[in-house]
Amino acid sequence: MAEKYLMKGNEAIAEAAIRNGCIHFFGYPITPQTEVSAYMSKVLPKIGGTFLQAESEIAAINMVLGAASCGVRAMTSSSSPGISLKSEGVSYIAGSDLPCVILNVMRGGPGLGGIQPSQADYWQATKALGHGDFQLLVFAPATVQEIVNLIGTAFDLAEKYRMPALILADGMLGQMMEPVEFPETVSKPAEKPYATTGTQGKRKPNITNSLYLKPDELERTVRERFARYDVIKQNEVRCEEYLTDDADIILVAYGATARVVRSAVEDARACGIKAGLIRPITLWPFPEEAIRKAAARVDHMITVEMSMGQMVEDVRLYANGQCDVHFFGRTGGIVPTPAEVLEQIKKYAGGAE
Amino acid sequence: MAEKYLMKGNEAIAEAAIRNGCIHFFGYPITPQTEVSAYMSKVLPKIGGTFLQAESEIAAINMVLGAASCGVRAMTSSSSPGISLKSEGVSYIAGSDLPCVILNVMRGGPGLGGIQPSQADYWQATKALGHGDFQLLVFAPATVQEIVNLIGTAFDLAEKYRMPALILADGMLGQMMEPVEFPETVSKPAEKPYATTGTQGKRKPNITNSLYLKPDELERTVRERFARYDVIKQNEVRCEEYLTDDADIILVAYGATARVVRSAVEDARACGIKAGLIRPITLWPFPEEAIRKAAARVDHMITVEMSMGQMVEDVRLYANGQCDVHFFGRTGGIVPTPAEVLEQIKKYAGGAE
Amino acid sequence: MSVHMLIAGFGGQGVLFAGKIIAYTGMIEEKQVSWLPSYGPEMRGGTANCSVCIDDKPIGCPIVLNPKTLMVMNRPSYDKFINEVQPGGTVVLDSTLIEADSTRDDITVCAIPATQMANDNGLHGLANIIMLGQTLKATGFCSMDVLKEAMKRCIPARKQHLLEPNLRALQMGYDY
Amino acid sequence: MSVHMLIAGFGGQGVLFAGKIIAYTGMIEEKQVSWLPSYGPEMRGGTANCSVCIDDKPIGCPIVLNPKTLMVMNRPSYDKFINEVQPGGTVVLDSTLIEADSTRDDITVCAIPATQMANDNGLHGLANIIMLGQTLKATGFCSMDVLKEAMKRCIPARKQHLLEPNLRALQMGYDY
Amino acid sequence: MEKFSINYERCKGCGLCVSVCPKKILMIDTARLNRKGYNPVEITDRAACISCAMCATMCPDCVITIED
Amino acid sequence: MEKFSINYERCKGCGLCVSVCPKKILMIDTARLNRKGYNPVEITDRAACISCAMCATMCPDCVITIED
Amino acid sequence: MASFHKTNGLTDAVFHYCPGCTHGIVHRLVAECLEELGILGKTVGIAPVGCAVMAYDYFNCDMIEAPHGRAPAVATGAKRANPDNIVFTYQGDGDLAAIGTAETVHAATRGENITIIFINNAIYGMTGGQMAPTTLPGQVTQTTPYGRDVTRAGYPIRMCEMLSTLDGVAYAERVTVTDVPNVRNAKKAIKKAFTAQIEKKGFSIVEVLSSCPTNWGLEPVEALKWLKENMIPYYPLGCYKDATEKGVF
Amino acid sequence: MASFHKTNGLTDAVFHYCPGCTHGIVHRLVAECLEELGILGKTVGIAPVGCAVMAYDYFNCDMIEAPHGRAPAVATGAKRANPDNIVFTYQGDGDLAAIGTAETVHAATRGENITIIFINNAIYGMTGGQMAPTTLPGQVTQTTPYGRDVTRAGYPIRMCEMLSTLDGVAYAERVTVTDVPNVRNAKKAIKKAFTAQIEKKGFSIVEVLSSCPTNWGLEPVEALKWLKENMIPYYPLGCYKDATEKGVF
Ligand SMILES: Cc1ncc(C[n+]2csc(CCOP(=O)(O)OP(=O)(O)O)c2C)c(N)n1
Ligand SMILES: Cc1ncc(C[n+]2csc(CCOP(=O)(O)OP(=O)(O)O)c2C)c(N)n1
Ligand code: SF4
Ligand code: SF4
Ligand code: SF4
Ligand code: SF4
Repeated sequence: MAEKYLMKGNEAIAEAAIRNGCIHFFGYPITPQTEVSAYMSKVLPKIGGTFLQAESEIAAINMVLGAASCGVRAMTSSSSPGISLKSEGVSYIAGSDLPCVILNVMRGGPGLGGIQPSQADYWQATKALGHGDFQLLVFAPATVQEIVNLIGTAFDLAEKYRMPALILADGMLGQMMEPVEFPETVSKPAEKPYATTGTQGKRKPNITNSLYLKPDELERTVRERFARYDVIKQNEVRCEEYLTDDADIILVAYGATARVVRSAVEDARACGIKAGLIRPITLWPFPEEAIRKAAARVDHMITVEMSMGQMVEDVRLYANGQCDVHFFGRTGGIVPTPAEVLEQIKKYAGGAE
Repeated sequence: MAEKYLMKGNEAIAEAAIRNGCIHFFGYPITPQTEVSAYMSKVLPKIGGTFLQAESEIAAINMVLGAASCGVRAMTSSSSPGISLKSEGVSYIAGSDLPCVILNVMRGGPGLGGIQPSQADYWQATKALGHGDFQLLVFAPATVQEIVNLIGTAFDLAEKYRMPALILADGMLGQMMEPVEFPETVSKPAEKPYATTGTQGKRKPNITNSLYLKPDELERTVRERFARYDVIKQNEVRCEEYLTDDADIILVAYGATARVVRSAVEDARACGIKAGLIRPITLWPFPEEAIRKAAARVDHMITVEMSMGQMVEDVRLYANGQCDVHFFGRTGGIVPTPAEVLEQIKKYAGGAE
Repeated sequence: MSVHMLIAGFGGQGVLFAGKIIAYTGMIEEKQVSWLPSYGPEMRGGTANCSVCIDDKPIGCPIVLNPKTLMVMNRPSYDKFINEVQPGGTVVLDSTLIEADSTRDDITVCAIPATQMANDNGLHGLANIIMLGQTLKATGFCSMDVLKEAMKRCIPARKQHLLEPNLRALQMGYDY
Repeated sequence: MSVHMLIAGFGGQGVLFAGKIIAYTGMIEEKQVSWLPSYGPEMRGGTANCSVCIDDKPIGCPIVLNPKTLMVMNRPSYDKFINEVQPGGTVVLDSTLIEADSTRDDITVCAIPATQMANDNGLHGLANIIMLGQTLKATGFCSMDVLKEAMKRCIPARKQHLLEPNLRALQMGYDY
Repeated sequence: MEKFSINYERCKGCGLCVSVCPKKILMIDTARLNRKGYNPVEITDRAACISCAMCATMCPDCVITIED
Repeated sequence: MEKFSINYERCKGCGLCVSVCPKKILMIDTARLNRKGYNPVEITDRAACISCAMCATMCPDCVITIED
Repeated sequence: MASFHKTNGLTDAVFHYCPGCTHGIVHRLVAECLEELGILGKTVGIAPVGCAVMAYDYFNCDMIEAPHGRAPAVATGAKRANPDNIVFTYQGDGDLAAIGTAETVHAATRGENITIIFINNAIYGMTGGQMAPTTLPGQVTQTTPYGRDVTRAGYPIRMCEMLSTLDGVAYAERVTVTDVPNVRNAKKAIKKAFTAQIEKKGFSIVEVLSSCPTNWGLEPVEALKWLKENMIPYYPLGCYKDATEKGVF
Repeated sequence: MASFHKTNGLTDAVFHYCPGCTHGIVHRLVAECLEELGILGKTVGIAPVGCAVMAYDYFNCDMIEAPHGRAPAVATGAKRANPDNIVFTYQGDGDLAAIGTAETVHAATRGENITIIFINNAIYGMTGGQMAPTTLPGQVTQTTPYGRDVTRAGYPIRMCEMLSTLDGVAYAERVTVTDVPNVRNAKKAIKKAFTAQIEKKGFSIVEVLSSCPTNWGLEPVEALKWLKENMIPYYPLGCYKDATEKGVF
């Protein structure tokens, strides 16, 4: 068995990315994810990679664009305000059909907000990290080990479908230490015939571009991209269900919040309430089917988030009126407690005990 | 009656803003909204206002932040890629509870995209123009006259609720000329006791800020803001219904697209199909109630957008499974034609004629 | 009478301005009006066009895809739009620049050597206005008085000396 | 045995490091482990704390709000957390810096003058480790051997000369 | 092959070549219109061309080719 | 009022004042800990203070007040 | 013989800065200047994102907290809204010379009539000690763990030198606060900068070489010594531009 | 006597530029240099947002279209990914000196081993003639309809002068293309810049004073005259920095 390390989420991300062939990292400091850069800056210069502290988040995402266009695995990392600054760049990378991985270790907002954990960038991540029609692959790990396991997948899928992948974590996951193992088998950068690495006089120039002045051409590229998105929706949904089989009430939560909810579900079971948990691991593609099925079976679902209610709209969308979908959230950096969640469960479970 | 002018949408916006007391404008050129700046640069220096071409969209939105904090009506304008760059600043303005007006004359995306009309920034505008929990007032005019009429309202509500307002237009509205009248009664900037205009030694310092390092304080400010949002949802929804009373099939569309759909609805009526149109004028707050009621009455609704389908999710959310909600869209700068929309109506209206 | 017109040519030939004058006639007659330019990234050269609609009821889509009237001043635009004209519609073309070779027999084609006429008569750059005169004659979309009034309003105060040659060009196109 | 501990003090007193050693004991015993620091904007000064959980089943929420064990090294933290300790829980405090005045009688309080002891014994900056020894004694959350092993793993190779004083401090805290 | 040749369809009639020709043998041909709607350049006296390539050096559109 | 006074609770014990005092009459009082956990500064010989305000000029935390 | 009281330009709030951090000294100098020039009541200050983010709690005048690097743009908006207000920004090197480079350069070239107090401590303080644009060659930081390698991480920027090439700049001076004479000199420069603004001369900037004992890993007194020995040779003190005498605006 | 053929460094696509726009001349010069230096096959060019946005259709090498102003950052990513590639950006004044100021300054100060071709035409061409950071005082543009008023809109930036203060810059020269001798000189400078990159000397930039006849409202030949008479006095031609002889990197 592989060795176990006690590592911060932020450090584990960095190590896992490097092991999966990402040796080009462009970052800009921001709490609570500075350890990612710190780790990269220690390792990459020693193995012939690039650690570059950019002048800004905007420069960093555009360096990623340049590096990704040239065929290497490239990554950047930030936290909420810094991610907002990357919007234009992310839209360009998506519009240029380039793969890369972006990490958002979310903190409280809006504005400068605070530096404690948050999940209030769900909408931004899943619907509009930039202008125009496009999507990102969005992964929401809940443990340090899961972060490690997902990084390779994120790069692989980003390359397979030629689109950016976003790891949506939060300050708690980034800062906490848990034991992790690094899988022996790692993923390898794919061949990229489209990469701008110089023609060597042997082929026509490769062009990375997102400009299409003729509307029908632009529409065609967008539709081609959405055709790929449809394949992804079919094949790449990841979601964990916990005790949902016999559940009377189902909770939906992702990331760090899902840990709290899991505890609350166990507490509820201990009180005799048959609660269950759906934990989306991919936020896009969203586990529509899991929600649809659950909504058909129970009367109440509760979405718990560290926000004022964002994913809950997607849950309602796919529940489609089949059951009541409630929301419980804390925001501004406050992590909900298992006790608070249990209270909500009790409220809707109809006085079991 | 007031005089009529034949004006481009972009010019009418500028003139209307000035008439409504906005004499501080900070912009950066981008097609298809350059005429806003051009107009402002002609008029404002003559009336003691500020026209400033900033070094970037980011600088422009932050100049707006500074000016708004100092109590004046301030505005900026851009188009899709430039709006993405404003994300962080918009989130700060929202988090600082400042009023301002932002104009997005949408063009095709993602990335550099194209310069023809689009509505693919709906999600960005209504859910995530920046990180964190916050909303913007979002207005979607459909005619040049409506732009003019809404500007004063946008400033008034922005000041009343202390939040940014976004005018979501598109290249077609910005570039087309229509006759407009400017209402005699204009709105006036509100008193702003919170403005940072110097203490004059007479009061405690005013502070404009969005940083709250204590999570409970940050949560409190966010909840206070959302309490205001609830009031807005009650009182400020604007929406036009056209021939919905007896309709068998209801279309939902906003902005320039609503014009096309209106023509299609008339064509459908001419073919004996009882079609109707719901046209949200505020996209946030969204006309939930209108959708809910309509969904309860008809079997089919069709949302038409210049995108791959964004508002349709809100329509489905509030239809809540009560009827089928279909989508028809063109993207990349293509404006749907009345004929295309009519075809869709016929498809779902069940062979009337 | 309702107008549903497409005006097309090279950038620089004044097609947008001609369209604007037509739109103004609708204003004067207190009708619903829309004018929409095509706008491209090329600053000069390339083709330009605009859609003009005038109607009694609110104008839905302001893009004219199938014009009732096409006023066209270059070959690429002629090729692009000739088959989009509504059956029964009218095409007014500048025969100095376009050799009309369409085989459509369901439309009326008025050819006028506008550029030539402009050059010959010291009306440099006013081929668009000559075309406009001809278009008025061919379709009668408004009265000559209204069109003249519209033209006056479209020429800014400091350029009023240009009114006379414009009016002359208009008449010349009408009389051709 | 499961651990559910909060370790708090001033920044600079080494509370995060002490927590990390405890977390390592769980690793060694192949249990589920989590370590979560509170992180603030102040670089130095201010209070710091960390939550450590060790359990047989996966750890849900890693934030310890109501610790079974509180190890506390300054007055503000004592004031903040003393009433959060679970009934039946244990508080280990540095009596050099904290005058314990809680009236709670449902918890066990172990006072140890750790800072004083460190200063007196040439173990500058190792009050945290002395505290750790006392905490082990008071709660027996693992064996002394495992704790020593954990400590070894936490001290980086190039700082192995620090191991000896650390082990000494640990024993001293345990023996107090 | 001609020592001096003009690709008329690429020419935009800007006149930069005309302005630098030391022999003054280039002119804009206002009688002609290429497919893009421009009046292209024309050489008035081929024999007088000294192949200095000044015109080609100034031409922004790679219209002129000179064979030596 | 004292001509030299220290606001002990504001002091962070950084020692900048100590380093600039020309009379060498300031020291960090390691025996004392203020509420923030710092060892504050102390004056060892009040009488020797010449009110030069060098200490106050260097203090980043407005700890020292000098009355003239 | 001198008396010394905390200026009314500061509130009573205790600074959150680390022990011996020179941010505190510079805050006081700015506040004293505002008070002494009698402009406190009409001043609007702009706080950066950086260790000085909470400057809004310390200065006894109206304050705006700006996004990271954008303080000069926020200041521009504030000044244009009310040109009679005195507007200043207080920014660190990451804020001003990295993410905010464009905003700084353009406020300067516009000759925006504002004052910038620029704290150059050769490191990112608040985020825990990463490389700044002004970090010295060879200097160890969290993101240059082997010392800043100029072939990978580039050379430090000298802002005063760079900005002095711009016509809009009325006054640019570099000072430090390593000892009492330098503190007094720094105050003079800050006062001159505000005076330039009062007299509508245009853009003024005072760069203050400062210490970050915490992230440099040095005791406060040692830190000032390090600053003197290492930073000053790279960033020479002095006035880089002074167009305040000329009536250029 | 000379022969003249279109270089293989350009594709056969017809430029979309306006008649007489000097973008075309500079494109050709860059392409000729790439071909003559034998580096076409290993070059990656970065197109800006501006009139030259479609440069990716014209240069006969791999190309990346960058967001407005971010070409130097994109180039940095490309160069770091494959340091053996030759990487250049081609940018207008709005792109490079307004929105992209930070990216330009930081690529320069990092001594990023790339080449920037900077087209200074004193205006925003593509968007229809708005003021650029380099617009001359008094110059009329769409957004300075009464002429650039330096008290409101600030002073033009001289980029070569500003960037020359940075240690990372190996080579900075300003040239123009108003006539045949200047075109030849411009080519020399461009070749020198690429040679500096080949020899890993660091950051090189060639600023080319160019014309925008369309938005200046002048005929192409007149435009070049205006450039000579108005721009050159404000932006003196010449080499501002040349560290290519020294083995600095
Ligand atoms: C957009 C954005 N990026 C990054 C950060 C994180 N951040 C906070 S302060 C800071 C840098 C502070 O360094 P400096 O400006 O040198 O000031 P100092 O702390 O040294 O006084 C950074 C990068 C942020 N808050 N927002
Ligand atoms: C983020 C963003 N902002 C603005 C624009 C609009 N825009 C396109 S080109 C351009 C400026 C072009 O000027 P310049 O760089 O001087 O190049 P030129 O066109 O003169 O060659 C602008 C502002 C854009 N595409 N993206
Ligand atoms: S310079 Fe070139 S494009 Fe211009 S007229 Fe001469 S040949 Fe034609
Ligand atoms: S300088 Fe100030 S804070 Fe530092 S020790 Fe002296 S009095 Fe205390
Ligand atoms: S981290 Fe550095 S700059 Fe920040 S307060 Fe501490 S010493 Fe000062
Ligand atoms: S607009 Fe100006 S810069 Fe752009 S192609 Fe035309 S002449 Fe050249």
